[in-house]
Amino acid sequence: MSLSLPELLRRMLLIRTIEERLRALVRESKAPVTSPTTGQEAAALGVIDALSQDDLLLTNHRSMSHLLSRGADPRRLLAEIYGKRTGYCQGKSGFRHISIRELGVMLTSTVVGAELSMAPGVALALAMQDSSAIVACFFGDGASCEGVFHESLNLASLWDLPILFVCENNQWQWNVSRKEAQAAARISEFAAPHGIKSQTVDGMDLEAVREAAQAAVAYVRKERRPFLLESVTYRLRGHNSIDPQSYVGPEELAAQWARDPLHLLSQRLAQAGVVSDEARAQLQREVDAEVDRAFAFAQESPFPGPEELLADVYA
Amino acid sequence: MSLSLPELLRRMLLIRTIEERLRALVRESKAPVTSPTTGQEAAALGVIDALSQDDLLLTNHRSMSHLLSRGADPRRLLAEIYGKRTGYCQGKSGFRHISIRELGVMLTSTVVGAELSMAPGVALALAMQDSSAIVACFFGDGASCEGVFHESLNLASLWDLPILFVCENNQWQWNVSRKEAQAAARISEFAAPHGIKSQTVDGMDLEAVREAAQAAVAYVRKERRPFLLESVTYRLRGHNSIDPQSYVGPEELAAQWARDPLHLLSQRLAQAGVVSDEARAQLQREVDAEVDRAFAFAQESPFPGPEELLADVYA
Amino acid sequence: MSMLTMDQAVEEALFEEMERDSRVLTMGEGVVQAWARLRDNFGPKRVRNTPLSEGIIAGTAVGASAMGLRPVIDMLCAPFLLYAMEEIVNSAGKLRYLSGGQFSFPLVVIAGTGVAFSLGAQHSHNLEAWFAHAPGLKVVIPSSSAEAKGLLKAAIRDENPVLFFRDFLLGRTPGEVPEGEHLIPLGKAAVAREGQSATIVTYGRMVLTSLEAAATLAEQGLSVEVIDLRTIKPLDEETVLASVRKTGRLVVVHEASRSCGVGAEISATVAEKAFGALKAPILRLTGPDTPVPASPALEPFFAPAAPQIVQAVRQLVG
Amino acid sequence: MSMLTMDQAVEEALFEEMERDSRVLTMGEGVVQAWARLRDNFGPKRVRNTPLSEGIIAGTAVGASAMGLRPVIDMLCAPFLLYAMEEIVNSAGKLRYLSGGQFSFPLVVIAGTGVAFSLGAQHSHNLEAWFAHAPGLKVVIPSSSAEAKGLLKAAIRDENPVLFFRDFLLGRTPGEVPEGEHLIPLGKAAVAREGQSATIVTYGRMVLTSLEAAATLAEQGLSVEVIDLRTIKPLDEETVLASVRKTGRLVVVHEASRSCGVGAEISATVAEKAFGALKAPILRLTGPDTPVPASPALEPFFAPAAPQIVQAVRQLVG
Ligand SMILES: Cc1ncc(C[n+]2csc(CCOP(=O)(O)OP(=O)(O)O)c2C)c(N)n1
Ligand SMILES: Cc1ncc(C[n+]2csc(CCOP(=O)(O)OP(=O)(O)O)c2C)c(N)n1
Ligand SMILES: [Mg+2]
Ligand SMILES: [Mg+2]
Repeated sequence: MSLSLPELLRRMLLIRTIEERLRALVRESKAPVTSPTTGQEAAALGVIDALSQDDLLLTNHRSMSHLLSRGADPRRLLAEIYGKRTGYCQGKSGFRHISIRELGVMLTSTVVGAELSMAPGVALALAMQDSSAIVACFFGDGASCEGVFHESLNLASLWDLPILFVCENNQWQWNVSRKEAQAAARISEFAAPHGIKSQTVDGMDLEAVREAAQAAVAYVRKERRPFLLESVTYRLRGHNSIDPQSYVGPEELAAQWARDPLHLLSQRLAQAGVVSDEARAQLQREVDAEVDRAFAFAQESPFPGPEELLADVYA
Repeated sequence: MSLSLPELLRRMLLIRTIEERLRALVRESKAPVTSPTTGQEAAALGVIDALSQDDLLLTNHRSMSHLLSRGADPRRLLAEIYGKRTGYCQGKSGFRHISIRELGVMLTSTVVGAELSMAPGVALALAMQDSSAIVACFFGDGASCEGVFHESLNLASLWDLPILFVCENNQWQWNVSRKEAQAAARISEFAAPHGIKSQTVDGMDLEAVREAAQAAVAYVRKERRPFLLESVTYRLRGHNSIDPQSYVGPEELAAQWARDPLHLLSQRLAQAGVVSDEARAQLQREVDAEVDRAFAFAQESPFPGPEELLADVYA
Repeated sequence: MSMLTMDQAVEEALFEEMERDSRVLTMGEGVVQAWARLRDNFGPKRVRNTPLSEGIIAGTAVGASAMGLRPVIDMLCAPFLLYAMEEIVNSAGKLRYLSGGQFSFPLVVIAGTGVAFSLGAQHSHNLEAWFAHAPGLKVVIPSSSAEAKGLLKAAIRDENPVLFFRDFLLGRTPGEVPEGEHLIPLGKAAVAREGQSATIVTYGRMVLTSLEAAATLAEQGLSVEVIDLRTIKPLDEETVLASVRKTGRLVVVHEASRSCGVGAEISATVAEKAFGALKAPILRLTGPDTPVPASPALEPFFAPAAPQIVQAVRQLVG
Repeated sequence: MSMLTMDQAVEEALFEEMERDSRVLTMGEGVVQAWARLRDNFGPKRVRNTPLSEGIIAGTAVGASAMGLRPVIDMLCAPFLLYAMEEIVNSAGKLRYLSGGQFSFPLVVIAGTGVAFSLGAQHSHNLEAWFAHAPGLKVVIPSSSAEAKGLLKAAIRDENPVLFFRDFLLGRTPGEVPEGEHLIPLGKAAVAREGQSATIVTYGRMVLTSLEAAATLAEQGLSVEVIDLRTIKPLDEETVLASVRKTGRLVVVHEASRSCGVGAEISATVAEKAFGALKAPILRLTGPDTPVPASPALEPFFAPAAPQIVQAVRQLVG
C-alpha cells in the first residue's frame, strides 16, 4: 500500500482510539470484551503497508491492528464486534474470528496456531493459479509453541510456498510469560533448520518494521519462497479488555510504555517536521469523529434474527 | 549394560536372524507381517548398551532391535507378534505396540510421534521422584515431521527433563523418501533453537554409535537436561516384511547394503581377532537354535480366549 | 457447607486431593494464575504453567500417569482438546488395553464447556459424546459446585483417564459445597427431582433448566422426574431405566449438538431395554447441528430452554 | 461394468474427477505410490506426497479449498485423523459459519476404517460418529466398489467438507463398478434388500454381513429389509422411517463402538419419529466399547457377525 507517513500515523491513531474506547466502554458493559493490540500497531501496520492489494492475510484473535491497517471499515468492524447483522461476518463471529474476504483477510481462527495450519493451503492455491500474490500469516509467540508451526514451516519450505510468516512476539501468551513457555531465545531461529530465511526486528519502530517487511515481501514475491519475520513487540494492555494485567510487573510495564510505537512515531514525525503537534491534534480530532460515527453505527445496527442460527452451516 | 563385543555381535545376529526368518515365513503366510529393523541394529544396540538397567525406553512400530537389544525374551516377543497369550502383551498388541514394563520399555505406540508426546511425562515422573534414571526416546525421521516433536523438545528443555532423544534417521517414511518429506538437512539441527545439545553419528557403525551414546547418556544423567542424538542409518528392508521396496533405486540399495552394520561389525571383530569367522559361525549356530526354539514356543503357544476381548479396558 | 462457585469448588477439590496425595500435580496454560492458592501451597513442581501446546500437555499427562503420578491438566476450552485427541484417545484410551494391562493412566483432563459469553464455536463446543464413544475413557459433567467437588475428587482417585467438563456459566455460579471429604462415585446418576408422569434425563447446566421446567410443570399439576447423569460414561443405566419404567415417558435434554450425542445413547438404551414401559415416543431436546454463534442475539437460541422442555413433556403426556 | 476392488474404484473416481476438474488435487503420505496412475497422468503438482504431518495436511486442504481448489487428502487410517481434528472440526467445520458464509470448504478427507489384518486399535478405529456429531461436515461410508466410486465422485463435487471412510477389507474386495459418470447423491440411503417383517439399518462392510443374515432368515421364512445408509450425515431419515413404518421392527448394525455411535442416532430418531409403528424394542448390534485387539484370535469377535444378526431379528419377531 505504501501509505504516507501522516496516513500511517492516522491509522495508528485510529486503531489506538478505537481500542481505548472499547476498553473504556467494556467497563460500563457498553462494549463486548475484546483483545487489544495496543503496543503492536507498528508491527502490524509496518508489514501490511509493505503488502499489495492482491496479497492475502491470515490473522487471529488479536486482529484489530491487522484489520484496520488493511483498510477495514471501522463501522462494519465494530458492528461485527457487537454481533450485529451489519458486521463483516453478519455478527456470527464477534471479535475473535473476523475474516474480511473483500480485503483479502482469509480464514481467521481464534484457535491458536490455526492461522499457521491454513496458510500453506492458501499459498498453494496462489502457486497453482500462477498468481504473483503472496500470503502474510500473522501469529503470536504463543502460536509458535504449537507443533503445527513447525509443520507449516516445513511444508512451506518443501513446496516453495510464498508465505511471509510474521510473528508478533509480544512476550505474553495470555497470562503466561513467553520465557515460562518457550526455551528459545528468538522465534526467528526456528526458521533456519527448515531452510527458511528469517529476520528479527524492533516491532515498536514502524519505519524499521516497514523497511524489513518491504525487503521480506520482495524476497517472498520474487523467490516464491517463505520467509519468517519476527517483530519484537509488547502487549501493553491485558490479554483482553477486562484483564487487569495483575501478573505484569509495574516497572516492566512502564519501561515498555516508554517504547509505545504510537508515541515513537508521533515524536519522530514532529521532530522531522512531517506532522506538527497541531497537525496531529487535528488528525486526532478527525479520528475521534470517525470513531464516534463508527460506534454509533455499530450500536444502532440491527441484530441478526433467530433464523440466522441455522444459516450458513453448509454451502 | 556395556556388553562385550562378542555379546553385541551375538545380539545383532539374533535380531537379524529373527527378522530374516519372519520375512521368509510371512511369504508362506506362516508369520504375521512385521516392520523389520534390518540395517538399524547398530543404531539401536549402540544406544541401549550405553543405558543402565533402571533407565526407561520408549519405542515405536519398528522396535525389534530395541526390544532384543534390551534383553527381551525372543520367545515371549515372538509369541506377542503371533498374538498369543504368552506374549508380552498377552497377544493384544501384535508387533506394532509392544511394551515390556519389566524391562523398562514403556508405552509403545504405533502412532508416529506418540513416543515423543509421552516421553516428557515419563521423564517428569523420574525428576519428581529424584531418580537418577533417564529416558531414551527412540523415534524415526518421519516422527520428526510431526509437530509434537518440537513440542516435546521445547518442554524437555524448558523443564530440564532427562531425555535422550534418539532419532533413527533411516531415510524413509513408509514409501516416502525423507527428502520428499523434510526440508531439513539434518534432524539434529532442530535441537539448538530449543536450547538443546545434539550430535549426528554414523548409525551403521556400532562402536561409533555406542561411543556417542555413552557421552550423551552421561550428559543427560549428570546435567538432567535433554540431548538429541541422530543416527544416520538406512532401512535396508521394506517398510514391512511384505513390502517389495519397488520404490527404492537398486544402486542406492546396493550401496547401503555395503554399509550393513552387521557386516561391518563382523568384519571388524574378525580383523581385530576378537571374533574369528569360526567363532562367528558357532555364534550363528547357537542363535539359529535359540531362534528355532523361540518360533516353536510362539507357534505352539495358546491364543487368548474370546473373553479377553473385553479385558483390560479399564483399570 | 460453604458457598462456592464451581470454579472455586474445583480449586477446593484440587487443594484437598493435592494435600492428601503428593502424586497429584496440575499442569496447563495459566494454571499458576488460575489456581494461585495451589501454587502457593504446593509449589512450582506440582503446579506448572505449560507452553501453548495442548498435544504435549496431554501427552505428558499420559506418560506421567503411567509412571504413577496423578496429573490433572486444564485444557481451558473443549475445542482446544482437538489438538490433544491423539494423546487422549490413541494413547490414554488404548495403551492399557494394547499392552495387556501393563499400564494404567490415572489422569484427569479438565475442559470448559457450554455456550456462554459470546465466545463462539471455537471456544464453545460440547464434546462429551466423543469421549463416551472412544474406548477406555470416563466422562463426568457436574451440574453444581457440590457435584464438581465430589466428582473431581473421585475422578482424581480413579485409576483411569477421566474427562471432567466444567460449564462456563456454572463456573461463576455460587452454590453450597460440603466441606472436606465429599466424594461422588463415578457412574452413579442422581435423581434431582422425583416425579411420576415423565422422566427428564439430562446433565450439566441443563439440569437447572430442566428443574426449572419441572417446577413449572408441577404448578400445572404434572409431576416430572429429573435425572442428573453426573457421569456420562460409564452410564448409570439402572437409574435411567428404573425411572422410565416408572413414568413411561422420556425426554432427554442436552446442550450439545443432536446427531450422535449423549441423548441418542440414552434414547437408544431405553428403546432397547425399557421399550415395554414406554407410553410415548422418546423426545430429544438438544443443541442444533450447527456451530455456536458468537452474536449475543443468536447465542441464547442454541441451548434448549425451559419452555421448550415444558412443551415437550406436555406433548408426551397430552 | 468393470470388476474393481474398492481401492481401485476410489482411484478411478479420483481419476475421472481430476480429468473433469483441474481444481481437484490429491495430497497425503504415499499418495504418489498409492495412486501412481494419477501421478503419471496429472503430474506432481496435483498428486503430492506430504510430510508425515496430518495436522498440516488437513490444514492445507482447508486453506486450499477456501481458495477454490478441491483437495482430496488421504489420511490412511482413521486413528491418524486424531492429529488433524483441529483443522477438520474447528476450521473446516466452523469457519464458514463463523465468517457469515464468506468461505466454503469443498474438500474430501479419505480415511481407512474397519477391523482388519490384526492392525490393532491404533489403526482400526471406526470414528464416523464423531464427524456426524460435529457441525458443518458430511460423512459417507460405501459398502461396495460401485458405491465408493459414486459417493467419492459426489463428495468431490460437493461444496462442503466430506469425510469418506474406506473399509480396509472392502478395499481389497472386487466388485462390479459402472464405467464413467456414476454418481450417488450424498444424503440418500439405499434399500439393499426389500423385506416385510423387520428392518436392518447398517452401512459399510456390515451391509454385507447384514445381507448374509437376511439370506439366512429368508431361508427360515423371514423377510427382512436391509438399508444401506451410504451417507451417515446428512442422514436419510425418510428411507429409514418409511422402512420401519412398514416392518415395525428395527435392528441397527455397525462395527463402531456402541456408546454414542451412529446406531444410537438411528435408534433415537426412530424412537421419536416412528414410535407408533414399533412392535418391538430397537436392538443395536455394534462393536463393544473397547479398543480393537490385534490378536487374530480376538479380532474376529469385535464386529457383529451374521448369526448374531439372525438371532437378534428372530428375537424381535419371535
Ligand atoms: C489452541 C488454543 N489454546 C489456548 C487458547 C486460549 N488462548 C487464546 S489467546 C492465547 C494466548 C496466545 O498467545 P500468542 O499466540 O502469543 O498471541 P497473543 O495473544 O499474545 O497475541 C490463549 C492461550 C486458544 N485460543 N487456542
Ligand atoms: C500418525 C501416523 N501417521 C501415519 C502412520 C503410518 N505409518 C506407520 S510407520 C510410517 C513411517 C514412519 O516413518 P519414520 O518415523 O521415519 O519411522 P520408520 O518407519 O522409518 O522407522 C507411517 C507413515 C502412523 N502409524 N501414524
Ligand atoms: Mg503473545
Ligand atoms: Mg524413517
